Amino acid sequence: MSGVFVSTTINGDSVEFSCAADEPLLDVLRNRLGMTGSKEGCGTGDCGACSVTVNGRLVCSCLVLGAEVGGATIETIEGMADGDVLHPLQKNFISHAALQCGICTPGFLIAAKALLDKNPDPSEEEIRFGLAGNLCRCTGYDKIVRAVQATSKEMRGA
Amino acid sequence: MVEVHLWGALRPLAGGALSVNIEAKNIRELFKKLANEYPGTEPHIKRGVAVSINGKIYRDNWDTELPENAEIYLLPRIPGG
Amino acid sequence: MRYEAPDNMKSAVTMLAKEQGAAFVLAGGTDLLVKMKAGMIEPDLVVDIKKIKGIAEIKKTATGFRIGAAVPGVALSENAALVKAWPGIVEGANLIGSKQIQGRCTMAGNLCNGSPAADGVPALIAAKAKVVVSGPKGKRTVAVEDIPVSPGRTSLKKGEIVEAILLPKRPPKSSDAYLRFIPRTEMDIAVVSAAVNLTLDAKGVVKDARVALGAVAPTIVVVPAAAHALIGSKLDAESLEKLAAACSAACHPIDDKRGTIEFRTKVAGVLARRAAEIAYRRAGGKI
Amino acid sequence: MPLDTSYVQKTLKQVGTRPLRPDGLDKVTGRARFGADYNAPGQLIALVLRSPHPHARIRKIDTSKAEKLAGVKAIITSADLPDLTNGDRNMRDMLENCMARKKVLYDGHAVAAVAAIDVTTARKALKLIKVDYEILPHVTDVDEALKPSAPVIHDDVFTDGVEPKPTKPSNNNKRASFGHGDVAQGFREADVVVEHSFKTEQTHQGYIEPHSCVANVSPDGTGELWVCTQGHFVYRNQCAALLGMDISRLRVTASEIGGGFGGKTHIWTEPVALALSRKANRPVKLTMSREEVFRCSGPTSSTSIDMKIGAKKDGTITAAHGVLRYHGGAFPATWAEFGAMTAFACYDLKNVKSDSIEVIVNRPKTAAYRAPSAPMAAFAVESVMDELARKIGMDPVDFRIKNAAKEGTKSSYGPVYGPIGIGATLEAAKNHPHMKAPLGKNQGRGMACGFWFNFGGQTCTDINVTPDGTVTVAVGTIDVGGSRASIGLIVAEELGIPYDHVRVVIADTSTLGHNDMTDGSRGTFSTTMACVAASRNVVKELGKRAAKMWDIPEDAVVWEDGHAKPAGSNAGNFPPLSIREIAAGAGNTGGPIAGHNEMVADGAGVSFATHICDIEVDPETGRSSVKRYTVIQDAGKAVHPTYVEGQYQGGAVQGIGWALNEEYIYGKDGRLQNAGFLDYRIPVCSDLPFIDTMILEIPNPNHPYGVRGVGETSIVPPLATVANAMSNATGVRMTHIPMSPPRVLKAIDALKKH
Repeated sequence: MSGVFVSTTINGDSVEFSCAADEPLLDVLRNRLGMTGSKEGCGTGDCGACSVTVNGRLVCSCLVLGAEVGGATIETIEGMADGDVLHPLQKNFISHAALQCGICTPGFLIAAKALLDKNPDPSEEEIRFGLAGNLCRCTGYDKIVRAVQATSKEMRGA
Repeated sequence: MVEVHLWGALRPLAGGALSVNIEAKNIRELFKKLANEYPGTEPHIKRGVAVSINGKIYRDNWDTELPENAEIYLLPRIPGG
Repeated sequence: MRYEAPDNMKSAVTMLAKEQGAAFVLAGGTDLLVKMKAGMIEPDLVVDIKKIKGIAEIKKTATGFRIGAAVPGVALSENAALVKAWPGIVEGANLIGSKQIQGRCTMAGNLCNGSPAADGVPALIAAKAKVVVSGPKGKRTVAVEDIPVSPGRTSLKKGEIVEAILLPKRPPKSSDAYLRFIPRTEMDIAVVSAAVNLTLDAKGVVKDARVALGAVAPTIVVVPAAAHALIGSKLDAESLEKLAAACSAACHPIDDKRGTIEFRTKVAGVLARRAAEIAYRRAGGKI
Repeated sequence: MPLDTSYVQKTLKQVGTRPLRPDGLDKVTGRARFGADYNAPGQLIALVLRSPHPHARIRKIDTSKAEKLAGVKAIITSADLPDLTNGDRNMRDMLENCMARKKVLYDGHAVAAVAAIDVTTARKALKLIKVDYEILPHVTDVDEALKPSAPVIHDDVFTDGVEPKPTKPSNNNKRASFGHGDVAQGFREADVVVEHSFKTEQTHQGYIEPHSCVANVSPDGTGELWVCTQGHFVYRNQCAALLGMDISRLRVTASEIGGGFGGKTHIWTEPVALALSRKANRPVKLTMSREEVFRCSGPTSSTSIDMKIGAKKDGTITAAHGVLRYHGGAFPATWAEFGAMTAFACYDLKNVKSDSIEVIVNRPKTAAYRAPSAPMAAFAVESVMDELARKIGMDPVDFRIKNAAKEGTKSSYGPVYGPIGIGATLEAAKNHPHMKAPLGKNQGRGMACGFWFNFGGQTCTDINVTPDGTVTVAVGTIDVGGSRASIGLIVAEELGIPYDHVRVVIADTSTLGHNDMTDGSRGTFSTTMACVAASRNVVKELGKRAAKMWDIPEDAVVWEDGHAKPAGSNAGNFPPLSIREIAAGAGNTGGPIAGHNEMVADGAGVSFATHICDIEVDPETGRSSVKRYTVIQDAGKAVHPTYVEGQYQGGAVQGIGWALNEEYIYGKDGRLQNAGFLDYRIPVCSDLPFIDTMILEIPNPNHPYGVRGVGETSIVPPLATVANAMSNATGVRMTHIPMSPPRVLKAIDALKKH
């Protein structure tokens, strides 16, 4: 096993780590960097619980190698709030009860933010398809969609 | 004296009876006497049963009282998800 | 396992060619990492091609489009000219996985994975797309349908890498469409799929057509009889029925966890008919 | 003094409002710690070797090569988990399920486990373990397993519940019957009889968080376990029993739980992790992969049900009879019994009989799944009900209203009902705008009813008033979906203090008495009941302290709006004392102020629901999509209505997934073919519309606030609701769940050919 040394930027901080060549970014975040906010629900890109952005692109961190992210800019759930000020999505997920058990919540928040960054005024259908890569088994998605709608409205000042 | 209705799986162990009459004031006495008269029922009861008393479903807490002439059903302990 | 990320194609090819053990190309990794996780493969070497110059670019050329092997799905839909010329190809590629997968997956990877159910490939085949392959003996250009040979296997030789996909230039009044059947609305592998590529004459009569079906055989199937059914028609009911029948007749699928022989055979015809109608309208035809 | 648990109507200030949940912030920032988020210093990583065969005798397990691999610290097989169960069949089955003994009984059954310094080493070690199997014939289908030619999975299982007891072992471990009246006579009185056979495929709870735990056993015999579970006390008791530990020496801390729905009511790998830790003398972390979750945790039963109901032309049901076959996976269980008990519970029937047949197959050990066994039975009953209504020419809602159970009805499982809500949900459905909305092309509408028992059980709780007058509540029931908010509301209401002055935490097993699991929809029902009692103990103590501060008799103090007040002018003229003031002086008045309660919470109150669904079907592909869905359910009292809605919506969507696309697919080789979220197709966001909810509040007479369990009933009607909608859209009765597109298309095409 050849280890790889990687310098990268996570949530605005310069971070360096060594990892195994075949180690997914998710494992690096969770096991080497102590950032357990990204969750492993499947490890095969089917549940979205490990969603992060790499260079602005929404990805499943279980399907990215740690070795690949040298020089990249990574955003995870741990960097979503601005200090003690929650992102409007985080605030609305709580107030709309868009979570029950909460295991899928970090992934949904990252995916929803990526959606709104690209499309500030999505239709219900666009929200539903935009979040189709994130599985939730508790809520039936109803309150998640409503929380994203409310956030979109709030952020547009509508 | 209360009439205790048995669920299907207990009936063969009580000689096929749908119900049995037992002199019992609370669940503890009920279990004791049932085990004495129909030893085959004891393992079922030990595994955990539910006792319906006048339509309200109880677990197997001994102290629960059985009012005279109450409608009593022994039911399997209900699981949940 | 070793991880290498060379900045030029020659080095990448050399690394792959020289490796004694199991060597794999990494572009988007959305199939490769899943197979690694499942223990289906145990690479000794993974060569990440994303650092190679120009490999993540879409270029409009004199002969059409050149799509680099590392262009992620999401970037295809962001290229307006490509979407206008080849909407079916883009919609096929955009159906691969979720938004998260779209941030990584590539058409070239989808092709080299060798699955007959690949969403990105039938429309490429219907388009008569080609790929540029780099290898130890230099570059060669191959038709897309000649890459997969059976489920999970390709015709690529040791050290060869698909470098880019080439799409031909469009005649006027041409368009394409891709439809797949999945039980859910997202996140499934195609149970059966159909791509239709059409060119119309000034009167709206189909003058050229090509139809490809996915997940109905060990490789993606081109159905000339289906194209014949459309050519010369304005997509009247009869020609569409013939198209559907030709498609169903060309199927030799399997029963598996995703669908039955009976289901795939019937639905292949239905999807081809619907895709033909979409492509026809996109090409400017009126039904 | 024991709590009077009777419902008392009163004006509520906080219960019924919708404050923010206390754990929300941690969960939106990634700080909340779930099962796999725990790590212990020096921990090893464990992996489990699992059988590729559905049924085989283990001739030999050779671990010698793996043991020599550098970095491997412990390997265990069943030899390291001796049978200490002393004739308790349930516990023995649990042990055998955790680690196969003489035989493997299903694809994925554990045969050995490794703890190593990292996952790579553990993976290598698994490959070095050689197991010599003698492959045996297998059976995975519930009907096939009952045939005389089927391979018998346990040679010590003889059918219970038949007299005389059979002398030959079989895969049918138990039979039972429920009902009353004379069914044969009832069918003779019927004008119309409808009879169908139904099948439902096996589904999984599909929680997003795989099972995970960290075990740490010390050489002195004490142990700690961090684990995601629905019941850490139960896990503690069972693990301690299987490992031969004193229960008090094992301390279990529950993590936040990433979904359970019944699947985390059972131990799977926890005893294995503890045994590895004991052997390696180091902490061991064991996390299931998603594939393992599907292959070897506890999905629900697949079923085969024969259903027959007869009615008079005026719509009166004269007789109903069901035969229900459910499997428990590779071990004896009683899931069919619960299907048989719930099947006809919605109706007032003169002649009714349901027979349960329990089946053993080569599949993983079945666990509870949200209202376990009820959805499949409801599917069969409600499908036949719809068919019967159609044949009689009655509106399906009116037909159900005519036959609905009510207070005083003798239920099909025996007891006579108290006040219940089935009639109210049906009336609400009848008058719901959804029922009158126009339908589009290829669309159909269906409705159906469902029932679930709910239960209470053992509960223990502590309330402590801190020196600044805010309050901590320690409960032992896992919060699966917002119960900490509901408990906080009840305690705030009882004490008359603000909701945000109450902090609810889930205590570990060493700091509180035994609590049953969060299952059976008991979390909020039973915990709030115990918290009401504990709060009243606190109030009593606060009154005592105020009396001391004022130097007046205890009974001259009343508690109102979070303050002690003199009971009347005779008691003295003192300004009210706040909880804060009393708490500040606690050191002078008798020490810390606390309230405690332990009880067996009984009388959870049965609950009913009626669902309505519109579905659109593509007649050329069999693909369907749910266009509109409405849930109407009795909650007794919705303590936090938002989270009650959440339970309704979540249960409905799990049911929709089950109805349409979710199923375990076993190959002829007995191996599970779709052990992942790619091909085990749970609904995604874009598959669904908003799920409308209507909360009815028919107070439960057995809870001080009228609360009933609400968590499970919502999954009971959807299979039937969607099937009825599908049948109305396509014109063909669907009898096989899930109604996947190939099945629907086949049914449509068969209808066309007729």
